[in-house]
Amino acid sequence: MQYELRSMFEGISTEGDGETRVTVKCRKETVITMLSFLKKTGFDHLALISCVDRINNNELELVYILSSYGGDAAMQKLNILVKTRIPRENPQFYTATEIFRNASPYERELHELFGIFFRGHPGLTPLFLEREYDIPPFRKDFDTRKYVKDVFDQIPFVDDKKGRT
Amino acid sequence: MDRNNIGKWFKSPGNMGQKYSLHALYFCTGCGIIEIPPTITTRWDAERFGVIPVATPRQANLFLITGYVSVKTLRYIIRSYEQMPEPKYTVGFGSCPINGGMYWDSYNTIKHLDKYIPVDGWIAGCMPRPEAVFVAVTHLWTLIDKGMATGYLKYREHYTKYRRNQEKVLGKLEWPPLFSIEEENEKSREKVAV
Amino acid sequence: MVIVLVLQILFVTLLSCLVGLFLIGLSRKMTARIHWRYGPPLSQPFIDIVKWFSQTAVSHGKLFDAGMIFSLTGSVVVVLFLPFGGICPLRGSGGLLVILYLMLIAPLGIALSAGEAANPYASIGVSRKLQLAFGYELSLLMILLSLMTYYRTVSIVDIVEAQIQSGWSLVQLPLVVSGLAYLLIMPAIMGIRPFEMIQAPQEISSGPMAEYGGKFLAFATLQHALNIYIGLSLFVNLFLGGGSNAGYFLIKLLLAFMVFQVIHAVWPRFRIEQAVRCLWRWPALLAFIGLIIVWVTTS
Amino acid sequence: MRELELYFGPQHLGMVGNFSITLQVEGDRIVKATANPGFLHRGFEKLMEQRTWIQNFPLVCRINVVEPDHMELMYAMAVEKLAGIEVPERAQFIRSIYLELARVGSHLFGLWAYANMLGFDTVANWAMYHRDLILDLFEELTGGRVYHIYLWPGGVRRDFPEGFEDRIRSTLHTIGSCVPDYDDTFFHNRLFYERAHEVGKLSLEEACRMGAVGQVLRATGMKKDIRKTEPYAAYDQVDWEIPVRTDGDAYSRIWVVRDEMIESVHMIFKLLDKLPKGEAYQRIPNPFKWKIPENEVYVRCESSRGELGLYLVSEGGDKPCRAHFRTPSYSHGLTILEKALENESIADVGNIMISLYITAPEIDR
Repeated sequence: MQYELRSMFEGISTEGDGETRVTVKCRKETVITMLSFLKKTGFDHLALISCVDRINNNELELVYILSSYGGDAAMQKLNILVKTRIPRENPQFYTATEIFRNASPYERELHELFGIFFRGHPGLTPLFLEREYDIPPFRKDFDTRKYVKDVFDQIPFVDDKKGRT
Repeated sequence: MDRNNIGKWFKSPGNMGQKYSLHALYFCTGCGIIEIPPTITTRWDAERFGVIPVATPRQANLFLITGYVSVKTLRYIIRSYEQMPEPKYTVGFGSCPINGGMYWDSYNTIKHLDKYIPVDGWIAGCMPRPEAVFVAVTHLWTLIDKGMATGYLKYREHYTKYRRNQEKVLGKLEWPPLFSIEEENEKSREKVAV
Repeated sequence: MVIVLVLQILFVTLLSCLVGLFLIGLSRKMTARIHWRYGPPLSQPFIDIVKWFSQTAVSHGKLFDAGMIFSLTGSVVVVLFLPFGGICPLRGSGGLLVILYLMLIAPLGIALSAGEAANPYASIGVSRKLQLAFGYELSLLMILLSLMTYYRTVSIVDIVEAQIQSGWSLVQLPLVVSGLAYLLIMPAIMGIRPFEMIQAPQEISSGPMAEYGGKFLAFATLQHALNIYIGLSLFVNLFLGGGSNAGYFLIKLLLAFMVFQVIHAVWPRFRIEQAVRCLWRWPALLAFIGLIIVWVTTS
Repeated sequence: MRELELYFGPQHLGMVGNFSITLQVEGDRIVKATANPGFLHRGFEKLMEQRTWIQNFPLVCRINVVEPDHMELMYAMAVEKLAGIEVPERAQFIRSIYLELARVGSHLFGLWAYANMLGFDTVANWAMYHRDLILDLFEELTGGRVYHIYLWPGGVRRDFPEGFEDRIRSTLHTIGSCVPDYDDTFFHNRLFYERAHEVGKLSLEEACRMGAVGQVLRATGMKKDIRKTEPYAAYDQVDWEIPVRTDGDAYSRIWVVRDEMIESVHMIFKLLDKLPKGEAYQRIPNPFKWKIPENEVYVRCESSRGELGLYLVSEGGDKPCRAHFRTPSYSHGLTILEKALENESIADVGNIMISLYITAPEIDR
């Protein structure tokens, strides 16, 4: 499996125990073709789209986790983690909604919590949040404790007779 | 029913009616709702005390805030609370509405519920057991008897302050104020204070 | 004479309200027992009524108030036409046809009132209520026609008296089929399961009641109580021989109610189109057969 | 006919959990449904980055209130994999028994919600009572009714108390003796069939395309269960079957749930018979100074709703760098629900929603 992928795509590196998890690191251009290729090979279940904020490298790491519905026992055991890195400033990426239908809410979530803009997504409307934040809240440089102090703790109690602040 | 209560029934039927028929608004605001089904079904059976869940805020007079309140939920809590007919009672269920509980540093949950709507009683714990609901109900009875469950009156009195707190978190509210807002008075009072 | 009439009217109105509320309380207690629960005290509906009257209420316009009063009045007037044991305030006039006509007023009043509230759930509930009425009205009409043909009278008091002499209608051979049909549409008239889709709190937030609070809810509950009383009382008067006195009548009412309560406790609710289909199939067929049997035997 | 916009929830008696659906309605038919989550968003995964590895245990179980135990398992498994901790065999068995009890409890809760939705109040009350009996077992074992925090990296927090196995058996016998009653009043009821048959139908192909897992997938005819494909705990030590039905509608989903409950109970009996002796936990390093080497891991298990996963990244510190839960309700609630509600009647909104087994806190996290 790993050899096959490495021979088909350029500039990727794979690692993993080969039995249960395989990690594929690739450039951002190849991700969408990689996903559609993997879907054709039988990895047709998109389990998760996640994102890790690598603040030290000033990069965001996108992780697509795929597994298989059909296939034999060995294939069902296998999870493929497709990873790519995009810059942290003004992050943009391509949508996977046309390959996997359930990618849509994941991309909306990442748009909201990490500020990644997915090009070609049918509706990147807010999913969870009601208030607007300067920095998307799941990034590492967003300090929730400071935010709580600045916003929620500043609201006064209605009756001050009890002497609470 | 207690026979000693007959006198009270003649003296203040309204109060006694409020006491023995607390209709709780069914609103799953947080994870505390998991203990409400056991409370109203076979094992604990809250209907013995006249506590039943009802479908719309118009029919309810008890608002159980079950668990943490996120900012998005707060908007609906305020709307539901303002739709309930008076007199109405609010009970915070669980630690989270009291002071944020274990979400004290979360960016999306409000920490003190009583900054936004008046609360008549609290049930601490995560998760409080169903018995705690009954303890809260009996405490609420005592409060109603003594005329101390006056959260709704407080809401009327301090409506300007409550509304201002609500708008600080939610931005401009899209529904008209329930009571009149004393905008100028507040400003002039501030000036005097300065 | 007039004083007696006024007293009778007051007595029957009050007593039917009380009986209806008591039946609601009994229903809650019985359901609780079937659920393995202890249940509320029997006086719980009365406590609720007292509470609702002590609350503030939000009105949504003149029609909102008027519709409620209209509907309650309609129910009270129907009650006055029904014999309560030996007492029937408006015995001389009308009879079954008037009752059939007046029974439509209550749903119409609720429809007017709930329509004014402009709550979408209320309007869905009202449309369900009218559809359900459309479902059972035809069977009810045929059943009443067969009774009227059999006893050759339109007066409900005469029917009760005839039954006192010759035995219950339900056990008289030509009327058995009609009686069965009435038993089948009975839950729909009373609005209990499996025909509870008018309120259906889990689906449409208690439907027409969605915007009622405070005294409006009290009136709506009274109307519901009267509705239960009307459905049961019609059944007892027409098929179970009414009652020579009030006590006997109440016992029959109670027993009939308990039977339906058991059904109410263990059945779910239909979808509205399933309910109408169900009502138009078996009860309507039975009522039609009953009508033919009565027509053949009497002519 | 006029189109109407209808808000179903969050304040609604038919809504289990704080969730909202905006419906475009034409008469009684739903033209378009839009799920509107986020009422329960607390930013768990952000909060987890600010707490140490052990401090996160009280947090993870609160992600899904109906079934906190599988969340604990996920986190414990991920930490074990990252830190390379072995779990003793007895602990594996205890975990399996505990998780299956949790599954039965969660399914009984689902049965309560579904029966309550259709108006089967009696069945709903029974189901809630029987769930309470299971919660009593948990309370004896862990001290908490709802949140247990029982699983631990390296095993479980403490061994079974004396005689606990017999009490599990007798409780399960009590519940099992009521299965005929449930069948008579609910599962074989003609009205249940009428209400649930052909409602919210999904074909196998559609289900796969939209990422269905758990009993939503199994009701469409696919035999897939993580407990079989990638066994964890002690699931590979006993024989059991995956219940499957083929219609893909609400009726078959609820039947799959029923069969799964019975299968779980049988599995608990088998596990109890095979329960080995030995240690129930492995000592872990001092939790205050515990640092886990830089690595990342994706673990998954079968919760009572379907495939549950956790993607956990460590950067070598005493706190996780990033955690992301893959929850089954996510695609059920946001993708499949919108599709399944199209062209259905308003009366069936709650019916479909609960038959898809959606819990709102899992979506929002």
